[in-house]
Amino acid sequence: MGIAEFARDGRVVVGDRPGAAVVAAVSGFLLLDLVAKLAGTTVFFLGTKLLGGSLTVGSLLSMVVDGLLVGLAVGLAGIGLSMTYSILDFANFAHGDTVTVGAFLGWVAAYITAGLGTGAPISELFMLNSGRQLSTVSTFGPVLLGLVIAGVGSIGIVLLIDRLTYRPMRDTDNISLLIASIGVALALRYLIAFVFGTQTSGVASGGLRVTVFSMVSVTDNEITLLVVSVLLMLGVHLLLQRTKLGKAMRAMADNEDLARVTGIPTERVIRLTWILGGGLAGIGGYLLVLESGTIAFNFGWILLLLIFAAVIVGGIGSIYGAMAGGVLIGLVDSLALIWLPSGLTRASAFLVLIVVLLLRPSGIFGGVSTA
Amino acid sequence: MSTVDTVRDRLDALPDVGLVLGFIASIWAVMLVLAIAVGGANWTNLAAGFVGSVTVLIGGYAILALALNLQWGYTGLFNIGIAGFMAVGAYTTAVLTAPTDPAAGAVPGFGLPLWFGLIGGMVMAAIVGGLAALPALRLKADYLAIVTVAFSEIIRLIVNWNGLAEVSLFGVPFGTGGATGISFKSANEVASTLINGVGQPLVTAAEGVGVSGPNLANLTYGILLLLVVAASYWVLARITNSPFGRVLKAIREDETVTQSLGKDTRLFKIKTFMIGCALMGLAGVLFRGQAGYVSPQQFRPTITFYVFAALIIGGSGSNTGSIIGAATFSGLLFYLPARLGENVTLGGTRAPGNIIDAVAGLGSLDPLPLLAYTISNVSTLRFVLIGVVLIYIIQNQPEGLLGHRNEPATSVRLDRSQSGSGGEADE
Amino acid sequence: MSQRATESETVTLPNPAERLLAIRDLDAGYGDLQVLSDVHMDVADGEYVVIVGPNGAGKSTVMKSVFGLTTYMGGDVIFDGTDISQRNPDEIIYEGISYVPQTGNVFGSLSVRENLEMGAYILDEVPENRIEDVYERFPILRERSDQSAGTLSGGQQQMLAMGRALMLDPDLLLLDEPSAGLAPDLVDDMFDRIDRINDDGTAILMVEQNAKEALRRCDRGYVLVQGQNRYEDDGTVLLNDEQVRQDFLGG
Amino acid sequence: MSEPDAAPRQETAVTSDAIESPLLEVDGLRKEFGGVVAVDGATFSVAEGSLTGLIGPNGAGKSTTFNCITGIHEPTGGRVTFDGQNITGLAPYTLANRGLVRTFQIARELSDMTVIENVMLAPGGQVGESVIRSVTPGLRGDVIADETAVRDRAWETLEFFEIDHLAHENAGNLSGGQRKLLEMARVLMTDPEMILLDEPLAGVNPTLEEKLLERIHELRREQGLTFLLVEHDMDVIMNNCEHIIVMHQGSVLAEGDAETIKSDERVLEAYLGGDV
Amino acid sequence: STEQTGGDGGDGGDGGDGGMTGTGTESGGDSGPESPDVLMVVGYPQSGVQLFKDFYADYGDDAADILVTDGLQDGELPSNVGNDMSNARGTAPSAAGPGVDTFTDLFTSEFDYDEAGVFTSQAYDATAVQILANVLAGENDGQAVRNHMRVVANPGGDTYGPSELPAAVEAAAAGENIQYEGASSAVNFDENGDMASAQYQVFGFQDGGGIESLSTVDFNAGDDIPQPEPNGSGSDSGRTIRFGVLMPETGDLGPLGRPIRDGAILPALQLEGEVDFEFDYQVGDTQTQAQAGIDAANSLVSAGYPSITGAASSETSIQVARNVLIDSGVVGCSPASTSPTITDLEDNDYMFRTPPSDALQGQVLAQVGVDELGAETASTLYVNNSYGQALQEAFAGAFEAEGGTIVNQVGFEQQQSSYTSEINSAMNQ
Ligand SMILES: Nc1ncnc2c1ncn2[C@@H]1O[C@H](COP(=O)(O)OP(=O)(O)OP(=O)(O)O)[C@@H](O)[C@H]1O
Ligand SMILES: Nc1ncnc2c1ncn2[C@@H]1O[C@H](COP(=O)(O)OP(=O)(O)OP(=O)(O)O)[C@@H](O)[C@H]1O
Ligand SMILES: CC(C)C[C@H](N)C(=O)O
Ligand SMILES: [Mg+2]
Ligand SMILES: [Mg+2]
Repeated sequence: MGIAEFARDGRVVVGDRPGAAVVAAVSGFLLLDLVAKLAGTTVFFLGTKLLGGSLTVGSLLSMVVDGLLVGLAVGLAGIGLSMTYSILDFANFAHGDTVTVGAFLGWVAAYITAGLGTGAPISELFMLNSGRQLSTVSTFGPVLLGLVIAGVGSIGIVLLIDRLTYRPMRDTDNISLLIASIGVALALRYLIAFVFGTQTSGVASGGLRVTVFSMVSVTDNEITLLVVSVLLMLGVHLLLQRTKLGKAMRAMADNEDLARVTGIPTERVIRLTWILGGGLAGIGGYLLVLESGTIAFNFGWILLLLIFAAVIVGGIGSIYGAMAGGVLIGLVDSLALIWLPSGLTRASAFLVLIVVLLLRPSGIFGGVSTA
Repeated sequence: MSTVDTVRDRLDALPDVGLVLGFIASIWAVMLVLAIAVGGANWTNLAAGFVGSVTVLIGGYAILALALNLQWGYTGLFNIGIAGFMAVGAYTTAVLTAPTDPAAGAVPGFGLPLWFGLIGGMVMAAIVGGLAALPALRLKADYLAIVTVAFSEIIRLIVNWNGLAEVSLFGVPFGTGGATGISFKSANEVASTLINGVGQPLVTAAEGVGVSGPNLANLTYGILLLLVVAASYWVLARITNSPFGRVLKAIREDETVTQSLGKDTRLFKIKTFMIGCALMGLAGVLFRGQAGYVSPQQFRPTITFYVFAALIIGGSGSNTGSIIGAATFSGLLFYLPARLGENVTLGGTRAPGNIIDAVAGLGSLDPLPLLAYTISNVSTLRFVLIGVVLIYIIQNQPEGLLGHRNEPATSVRLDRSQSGSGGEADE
Repeated sequence: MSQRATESETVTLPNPAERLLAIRDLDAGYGDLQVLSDVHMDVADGEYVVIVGPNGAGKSTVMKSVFGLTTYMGGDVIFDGTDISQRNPDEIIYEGISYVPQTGNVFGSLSVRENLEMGAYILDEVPENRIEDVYERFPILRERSDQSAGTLSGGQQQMLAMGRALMLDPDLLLLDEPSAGLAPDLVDDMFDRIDRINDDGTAILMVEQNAKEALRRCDRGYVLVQGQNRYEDDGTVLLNDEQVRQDFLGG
Repeated sequence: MSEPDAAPRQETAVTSDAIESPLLEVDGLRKEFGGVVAVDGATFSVAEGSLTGLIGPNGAGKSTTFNCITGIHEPTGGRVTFDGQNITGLAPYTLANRGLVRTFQIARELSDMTVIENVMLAPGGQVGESVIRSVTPGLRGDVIADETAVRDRAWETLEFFEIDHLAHENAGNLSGGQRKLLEMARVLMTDPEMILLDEPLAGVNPTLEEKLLERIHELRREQGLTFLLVEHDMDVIMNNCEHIIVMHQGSVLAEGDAETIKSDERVLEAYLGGDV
Repeated sequence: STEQTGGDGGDGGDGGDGGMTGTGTESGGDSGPESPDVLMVVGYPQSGVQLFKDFYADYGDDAADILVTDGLQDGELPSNVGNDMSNARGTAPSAAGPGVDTFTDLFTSEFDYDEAGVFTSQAYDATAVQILANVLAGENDGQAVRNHMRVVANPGGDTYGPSELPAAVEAAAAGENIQYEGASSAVNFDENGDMASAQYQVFGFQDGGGIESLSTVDFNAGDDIPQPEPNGSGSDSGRTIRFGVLMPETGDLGPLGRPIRDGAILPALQLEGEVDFEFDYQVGDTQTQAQAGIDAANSLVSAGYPSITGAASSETSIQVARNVLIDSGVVGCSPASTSPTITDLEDNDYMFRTPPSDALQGQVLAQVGVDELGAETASTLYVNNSYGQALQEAFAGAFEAEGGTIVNQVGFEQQQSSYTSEINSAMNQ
């Protein structure tokens, strides 16, 4: 029952005040260092460099923009993970590969529409030896269509997987579901590899570069990512706020039998969860590819850990949490470069995850309900 | 009745040791048949190669699955950072035993003897495991999972980092080798020494039937690894079939209750974590470091999930099942398809470079290109197979092949003792 | 004298169609485990029926079976003339049955108010007046309306569960040990309240370990033992039956 | 870290110096959850060898008090003394090893373990709980001897609670009442000095209920065990407890024997609702 | 302000004075971070796609010139990146053997390629030499093949090129000492198993895809070339000649590895039916990872192949040699591994290679940077393995020796999802 959790919670908070203090101290130091770096001063103490160095505002901004963009897409994909995590009560390890599937479906669609009638060979339409690079500005239609197909397609796939895999095991415990999802992840990932090969293909590149404040430059594709993900997040927020769906989802997450007894059509709620989660994952994947420009059979899998980090840092079950967590993790991943060698920036994102979990096991937004 | 049921019934009838040996022997038999089928005149050598490789795989995965079974199957500690703990063990051993004067371009180590390195690796893995566990243990199952996997990635990224590739401490140079990895005195050499010393007549005999030296060494190594498996099994069986094991099970069920009954559960969990991680560290070096070389790529998180697959197929909660699962996974699902794909040829049809070209053949009613493409991609498709098997097992037989045997955790029989009190019979 | 179930088989059971709820030859359990065998039970329109029996007899299982939460193994559950034995749990509430389970009867992470809103999930609008009614009945719930239900005390949770079930105006109310964990004044209060609900025309099927009180108040009672009907009769008759007292009511 | 002793002492309605040889003393205990004050300066003591009742309206803070005493929650303030030693905020396992155990209001069986495993888990200081002893060849003999004894005691206990026929059943398959029995059986196996029982009888069939109460009295007589019992069934409380503590809104409202309590105006008003 | 990418950026503002901000307060006149004139990138194609995409997305065409090496000589790179990469120059060992034309014809007619890619001719030579050594040795034994590698390749005996390969096989079968002169070079192994001479080409990326060779640079190490005598007896006809091929068919080097693999099996395809021998070869995929390479090599060794053409990436070749080949006495001949480390490998003479060492390529590259691009400052961005580390060091050394300044040296891991942070470090941003 809840008692134990609360007990632990209580102890954690008390016991870790010193931990929180350490974290605050470290962040304070880093901030000070950042300011020093921006000012271009170096502070020496007893002959060793204490803090400072040099860093331009421009490069700081461009790191921020990079982190923000990746973070938004990760957050978008994270919403789905967060929802299935809290409602179906299992950590879905196939989520990363759903992201991949959505991206592939979307991009194939975009390629086919862009390539139809241009006499491009079929293999090119399937991105197998692409020579084309799409961008929002130069090929608006195909990119938009791809976006839609990425969402719709991954919804279809996810529903199919639910039907075949998870639905027969509705009554089993969450760890079994998690394991099944590992199976799904393997199967999906290597089916994609079988069809599309294991190479990394370049499929998109910015058609237009805009320089903001004459310091940071962003491409049209990056702007698309920004706009679409913000719009979608707003949409999800409204959907859950304005309908009973949000509450029904939480009720289900809590106690499924009771939810059914109350008349909540649990199967339908589960389906809606998959639809929302799968669709956002697919679109998130599609947008990430639009931004990074390359696609590979395992990119979602590699991303999964970051998505988990985002969701957990934000607090499982909270949609704002997933968004905020995504942005936070994206920023950490990108800004860590100010202090760390590039080989270790990813490690710092994971470190943040661990620290957050230890200090606030329920995440930054944990416990704050969404709908 | 499902196929799994029938298989399970058969398995149930055997005593555990016979069961395990019989199972491994039948995998060997499969390899032998394959070798004869594709090897031609060369078949003895090929068979030795196949059997040797499969045995090493089985041994490696068995140790890992046993360790995971202690942590997860018994205690419910959902550790998906196996790769990281393997890396700690492997790298510690490597750094301790790598020669002080390495070949050009390689990293120096401390040049200590192998046994010392192995123990050091296990101890280090246990310590790091304990450290990872200490803060993480108060988290609920899947949070622990995420922390451990993040932890293992951090470990991998750190050993991969160039900054530690070669450092020097008090003037003694050593390092991880960064992305390049590190070469060290391999356990494999023990096998080689063995067969070149005592086993010399064996070598001669083997060469007589066409088995090459390397293959014989590999086979010997595999068998040595199985001995390590046997030892681990023995230790773990005694740990789990005891009041200690009972507390572990109780922790898995409900930690607060276990605490209220007077058990210092954190201590139990940390101990369990350390024992399991020590074994994972050992497997890290004996299995991934077989060739005397470890590099960061060997410790990607995927290996962790393979160990999970192995344990689930065998049945989590059962030590015997762990080994059977490891054998099934590594021998039948992982190794066999790859060898099959390599050795099946379609009379000269060259595999098309991509699926479109392969499918294009179907248009002209020629299935060969697609078939050739499929065969040439068997090593990709086997993972699809593994995924599907995993789903099938968890849906239909969540206890795996042997998990249903989940023996009571105790060192005695639990029936009412005859001489016991009361004499009240069952209703 | 109360009837033995075995004897009652010779007595013709009332025609199911005339009963609000009629359970006939019900076999049910969990997975492979059969718990109930050939259980029969009737609740007439507006009737107040109580099930008593030892721990593990299968009382809760009967309740769950009506709501389709067990593994169905045979027999019929007829409500208002239609067979609902194989129906999905989330459809049954539309028939006019509400249910308060014995355990896990609140949504722990939802607030008290949200729990009540969930009680009216199948309505299009949140019926504010009914929430008010519940708050009137259990003032502590109003006080705690934003607290998450999982942190309520045992008794408070019991009240909330009851309140949730009353959000709709059911024809039949299934109550599994509603007085367990309640303070004595509230126990009486709860029984009174159930009486009143019953007086308003809602039929009640209730499991109680507080058997004496329950049997005193109900119309009819069933004694269930090892998954089978053992006795059935008017509440007061059972209450006064020496054998029943001895075996099930603690003398 | 909060220092429990430093917390402000709450004025309580009743002082408890009446009890001569208290085994458990609770002094100014306080527990807040966010804004909710669940326990508000509760002060009482429990005499050694007694069966003391703890009653009070729903939400009075009884379970929370239990949780604070047994280390499940860290109290916000106040002091708990057991057997003359300050035990405030100690971990549950430490308390259990000192002889203070509890049952849970909502039974918490270890569902994937058999009933007998559940019961055998309980005894403290089992030899085989050490890894070294379990594994090392020469030392395992002790483990087995110890286990045999534990097993035999487990069977006796199961027989008493009439769940021996379920010994090899997974505990998760028990009915609500059976789980409560298991919970009691398990706690007795720890060889406690004092047991805190949180509504152990709710949902237990009346016939069995009487047997359980009998057993509780027997344990007091024969082994000198002390019990603190939360229960809403007033008959049980009034007929069995020689000392009764009434909690209300987090603090102690009244204390005394059955007669005193029954005639206490405030108690009648706050809890018993007039008729008893 | 906006601008269309891919535009020619004619302002040529690639000098060191284009710093946007950088009003540092430190003394010494060093005014804040400045981006280098040229960015030297050592990497492999798959990572390269991502890396250059990130580069052009953030910096456009004008921020710096690019120098690449053999690992990025992939004609598809610009189209995959989505930029014509006209600001890039590269160097790579070239095919300069007497038989290069024959090889190119054979290669393009047998396989579906438009041109012979980088290292394909070296692969052809590697296999050809192994086959000849095997035939001359008369048995499928690693040690015997090793002992005849130099006999068939180095001066001494009649000279044969790719077009006369069948004849060379017959001669070897008869036990003759022969000299094979290959497609990539004369193929003379020094005592380390390295090539005695080398030619590099300077290349650029062509507009509609493909590689454009701009010039070549020759080196002649002029080392002593050992000329051992045969002690094998040659082969009876009908023997099966066995060899393995170990190549990155997938992974980072996949796009280059597949043509190289094809080059490596070409001799067998060419000889089948022409000579009285059977050929049995098997391809193992290294996935451009050392460990996978070791696994695949083990598999080839246990299947009994006496010699292997491979691996491609230096990292894999080194680990495979150290951990598999040397212990099991199997010959490895890499057609592509260029790391200087391989020269000094304690390999018991089991490791050979047909391309030259990168000790030379670093110099060529530095020259291109200084002379052709007029760079004064450079940063390096290198794949973090034996190949990348060594080559960037060689370049940095040579560049500084020519009077240039190295700004930053940044390593990166293969196949990451983003290289923005590495690029920012290298560009000093
Ligand atoms: N989820 C379950 N899975 C398996 N068996 C169960 C389950 N729930 C109950 N049982 C078994 O079914 C039988 C009847 O249980 P049920 O809960 O119906 O009893 P009950 O009469 O309500 O008892 P109580 O008065 O103790 O609540 C018991 O023997 C119990 O072991
Ligand atoms: N974790 C918590 N968070 C917030 N409030 C809580 C928490 N736990 C308990 N409370 C509140 O503290 C008060 C005391 O609860 P407690 O469970 O101790 O009552 P109780 O006396 O045991 O009641 P009952 O007889 O109904 O079980 C209640 O009002 C409850 O809502
Ligand atoms: C295929 C080549 C690009 C390999 C590269 N020359 C290396 O040594 O790693
Ligand atoms: Mg019940
Ligand atoms: Mg309580």
